[in-house]
Amino acid sequence: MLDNSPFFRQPASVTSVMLRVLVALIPGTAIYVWFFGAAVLVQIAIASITALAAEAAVLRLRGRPVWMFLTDGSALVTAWLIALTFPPIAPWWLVVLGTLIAIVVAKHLYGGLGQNPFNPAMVAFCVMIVAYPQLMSQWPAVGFTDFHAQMTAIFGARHLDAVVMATPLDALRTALHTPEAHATVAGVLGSNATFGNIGGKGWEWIAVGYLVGGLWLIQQRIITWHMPAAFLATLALIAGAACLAAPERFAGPQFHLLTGGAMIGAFFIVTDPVSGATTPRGKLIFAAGVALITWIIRVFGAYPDGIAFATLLMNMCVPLIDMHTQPPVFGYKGDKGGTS
Amino acid sequence: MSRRLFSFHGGVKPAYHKAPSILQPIQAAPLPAEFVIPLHQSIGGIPRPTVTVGERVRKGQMVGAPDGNVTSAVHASTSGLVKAMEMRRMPHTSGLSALCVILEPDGRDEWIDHAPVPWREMSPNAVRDILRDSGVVGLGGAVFPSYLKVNPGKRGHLDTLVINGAECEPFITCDDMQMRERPEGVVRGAGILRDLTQAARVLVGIEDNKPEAIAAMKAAIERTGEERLEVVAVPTRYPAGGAKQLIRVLTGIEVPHGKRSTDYGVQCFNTGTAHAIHDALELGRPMISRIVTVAGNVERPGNFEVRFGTPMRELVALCGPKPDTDRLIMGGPMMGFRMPGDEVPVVKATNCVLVGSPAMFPPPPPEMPCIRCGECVKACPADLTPFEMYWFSRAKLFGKAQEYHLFDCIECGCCAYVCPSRIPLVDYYRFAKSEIWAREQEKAAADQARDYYEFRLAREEREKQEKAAKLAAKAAETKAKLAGQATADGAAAAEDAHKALIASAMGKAKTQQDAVRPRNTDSLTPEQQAQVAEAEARRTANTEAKSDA
Amino acid sequence: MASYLFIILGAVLVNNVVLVRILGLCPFMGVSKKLETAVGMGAATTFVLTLGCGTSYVIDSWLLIPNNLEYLRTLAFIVTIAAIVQLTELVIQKTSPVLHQVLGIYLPLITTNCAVLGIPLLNITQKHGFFESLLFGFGSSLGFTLALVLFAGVRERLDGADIPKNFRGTAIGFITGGIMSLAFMGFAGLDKYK
Amino acid sequence: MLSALLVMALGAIILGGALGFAAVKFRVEGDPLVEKIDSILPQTQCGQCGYPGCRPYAQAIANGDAEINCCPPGGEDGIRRLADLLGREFKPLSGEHGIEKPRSVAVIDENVCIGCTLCIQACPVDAIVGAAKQMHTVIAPQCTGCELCVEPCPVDCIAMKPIAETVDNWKWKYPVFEITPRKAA
Repeated sequence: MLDNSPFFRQPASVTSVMLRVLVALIPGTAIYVWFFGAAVLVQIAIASITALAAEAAVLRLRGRPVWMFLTDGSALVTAWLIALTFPPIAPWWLVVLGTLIAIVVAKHLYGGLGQNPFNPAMVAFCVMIVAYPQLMSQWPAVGFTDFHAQMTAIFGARHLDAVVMATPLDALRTALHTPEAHATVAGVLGSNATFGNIGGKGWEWIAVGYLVGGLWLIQQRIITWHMPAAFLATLALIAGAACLAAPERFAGPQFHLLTGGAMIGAFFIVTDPVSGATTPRGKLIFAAGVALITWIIRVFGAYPDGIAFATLLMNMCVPLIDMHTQPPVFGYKGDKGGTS
Repeated sequence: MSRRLFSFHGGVKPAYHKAPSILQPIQAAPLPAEFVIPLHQSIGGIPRPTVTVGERVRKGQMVGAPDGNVTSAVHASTSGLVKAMEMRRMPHTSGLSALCVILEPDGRDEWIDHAPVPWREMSPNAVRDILRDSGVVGLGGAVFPSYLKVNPGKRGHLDTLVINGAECEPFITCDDMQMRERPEGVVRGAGILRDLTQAARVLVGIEDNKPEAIAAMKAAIERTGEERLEVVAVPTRYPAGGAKQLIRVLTGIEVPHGKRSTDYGVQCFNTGTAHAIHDALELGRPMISRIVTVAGNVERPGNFEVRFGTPMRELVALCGPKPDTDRLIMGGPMMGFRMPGDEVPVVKATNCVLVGSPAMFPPPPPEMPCIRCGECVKACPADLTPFEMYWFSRAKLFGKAQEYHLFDCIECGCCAYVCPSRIPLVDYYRFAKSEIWAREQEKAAADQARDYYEFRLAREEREKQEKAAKLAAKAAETKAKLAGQATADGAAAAEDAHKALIASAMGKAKTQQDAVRPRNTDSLTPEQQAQVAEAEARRTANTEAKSDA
Repeated sequence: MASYLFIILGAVLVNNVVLVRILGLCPFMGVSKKLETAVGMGAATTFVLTLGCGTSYVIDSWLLIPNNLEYLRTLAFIVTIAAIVQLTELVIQKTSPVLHQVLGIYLPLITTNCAVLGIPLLNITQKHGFFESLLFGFGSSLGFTLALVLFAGVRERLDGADIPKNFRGTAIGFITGGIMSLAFMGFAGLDKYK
Repeated sequence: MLSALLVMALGAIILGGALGFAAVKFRVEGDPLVEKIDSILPQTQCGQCGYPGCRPYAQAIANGDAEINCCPPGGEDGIRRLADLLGREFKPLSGEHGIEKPRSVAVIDENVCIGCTLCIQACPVDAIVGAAKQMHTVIAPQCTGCELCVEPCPVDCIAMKPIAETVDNWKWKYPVFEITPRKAA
């Protein structure tokens, strides 16, 4: 029986942390549903059920207490992130497969909650976009909220070519990467229906939703300001500098910040404490690194968005970052390298 | 009068629960049926018993004499009969036993002869010896022998002497009550410490949730007229009463782990220790009691002046424990230790006996895995990364845990207090620390064994060589002898051969002489014998004369 | 100048020798249990590979091609590399016995590290000049070191993780390597964008 | 064909020369690794590993002649640290060399001892004092618990006693919990 000091504990639990993360996702999700239809909610349901079932199965297989870990909420957070980053009209099996990979491979093979070195949702995203690049980059056109058609897309076999569109990031990249088109950023952004006023039609408002939720998380002291700030600032700085240097080739910071997964990434993906850096300096380095790689992949790479790859790449560096950014301990703050 | 205060990182603000135990004044705990006085009550060597079973002792008589460099004496808590010296359960989490003096009070409570110590006229070393023999140890909980700390350090003087009256742990009010009721003793003791350590100033740090104690101490300073003494209210935040944290708050100095604070010009004593030093020097009384808070699951919590060796059961009985009581905790809820039973004695480290019940301290909820949320990092007053230390301690990768400064951890419990996964982090650190210590001891033992073994090998080798040398010498001798015989007629060494020749010739002559000597010399009369002797002497003389010639 | 930078960056990130080309997996799995040895192995491989690329270029263009002996390439390269590895081993044994012991079998195995033969051969097929060969060799071995060090860092942390019994050790190592490889696929296409 | 042979021969000569030079230049004297291995071994000098003492065993490990799991007094922990140092796989203690026992010290029954000095000669660390026909005794803190003295004693007066746990050498236990949530009773 455990009975040593401290005998007192603050009432806090992993469940409450995870639940508050879910709450913070609500504004962004709501706006997402507004623009892309109830299919988003269906995907969340598919991912959540798969995640919980997979979690329960693995826990049972490993002989761990099922109920305790099922109710910690971490699987739900992973499931929501998968549902929100996968296309809303992705076939159901894509989401199920992704969630299984996230929960079984990326999380439980490493020992489960708290032990995975890689962000499970992002592992799922990367596996899926490498395996099914086509399916993973088909978004419904903004405002296409016909529930029946969406359901056919998710559960049926028919494709919805007429209403499928690339994301703004994807469209811009494809246009710029096609040498014959002689496209410029301004030209592409002005011409295409996908692009809204700032970041892409609808997308900018979703980003604002995530921003609101994220700020609330900071206020709740679930996450610290370091990661979102470093991520957004780095992304804005690089994009801004590139845009100033060659405005016809590089989109500006407002586009990069308000489109794709930048906001959900800044507040909900890079801030994952398990797979991210944990020291204050480490957090800044980590998030800045993710932003840099994201921008590189977005602009020069072959994939529509780089946040997932960038997160995994920086996840790898976390042990080294943490090791080398340990703050000085009590009594050694004055002297440099005072680690005895 | 506002002093610039510093802040330490982290800390928590638990519910304090101090109010119930300060309603009553300090009471003297009655004499128990028997005292169980453990010999080992302080850090360092185990005192040597100085009494025998059946001996009558008086109150304050030394029962355990200091033994070794770091050690402290132990005294009889009252007058009475030494009933036994035996192993009794210690107030220690392990529940193991150690040697105790069992004292049966005679009820007379007679003091040994004692008188104030003229410490001002004595050399510092003599004063330290008195403190050691008076059994004064730190009463804040660490029970480090105080005489070793009453030391101005390498520089010959201290900048700041800190008197720790912060008392940051929930429930505990013994220092608070002592400062309220007996501030003069504390202030005088602080004055003595100031003079002994040559401190430029003395700061008494008291958490600002004890305004009465602050007022009482200020008044006492005015009354006693002690100089360079100042009471400083420090913000209430656990663990402000940690020695290092309080030094940091009052002076801004951080004393790293493993360094002497005197090297940084500061030293820290608990208020209770200051009072005990006052008693030891100004009254000449050894330390036989202390103030103990009894709080928690009792009807009438309060503070008691308790003699060491009083079983906790009898102390708790004074306060009316509630029926659902299931445990006693020595110390506070953050750093205290669960007692193996209620018969264990109050010792010098006992600042509080916390009575617990399942309702009061519910069994911890199941431990979840660490999610690296960083709450513990925010709470750690030693600026550590607790979850990394936990991660490696749990996996028994002790080297790695040490790389994350495991030994800088003061086990304050803040990390475990805030952990959303409810991990008993401190248990892992204690486990890792004691494993590492055990390993270091094993390593030292192994190194020593290697030395012994190598010495033995060297010795055996030497003995072998010596034996061989002896044998060789003997062999050479025999060889020489043999060689000598063999070369008797040889001309290799002419002179030697000549001498040998003479020797052998003489030998031959002797045999011949012996042969020609008359054999009728047996059974002679004394006269004949005398004649023979005369003749022999003549012959010898003749022979000598001949050979001389 | 920029093209040289692209050779190095391309070799380190885009076509990382371990994670994208999947060459040299034995040391990647074998010597990545501790960060310290990973750094040592990385340094040794960097030395061998850079030197090997230079030497093999020299041998190829001065000895083999003039004599129409291209068919001896693999043989000649292997022999040269083996000699360089032997040399490195002797030097390491002298300078750092513990590293030598820890690298153990993997040090002589640099000889059979496919990366060490693969990169010089890639140099030939990609028609790199002498300096480019050196840079490519250096960049590739940097990529190898990077992958090895990152992997070792992750594995050191995994030492403390509660990994299911059947997956401990090499199994989870391969899974981790797979995820790392997946992440490096994110750089795909970067080298086409010059 | 000839040129191929020539080229390969030339290469062989140059490389062989370089290697030969290096072998002489970088010759390693002694083996510092033995020291490191020896410092992990428990120095009981008990010989259970089959080597006459800890250092010979260390030497054998360094040479690759011995497995790392032959030292019962060092236990699992010792094997783990050896595996760590040498980069070898951890192996459980090999049964043929003995089993891991709690640390013990030898105790001589002083009523039975006849003073034969055989145990004194057997003790590798000189932890037994006494003289011929005099009673012997063990210096407990010096005793490594190797048991080498038990066998030679003609009257079987030496026993191994595990070191008792005291308040001072007590160790905090590894925190173990019930994983399943407790039912409210």
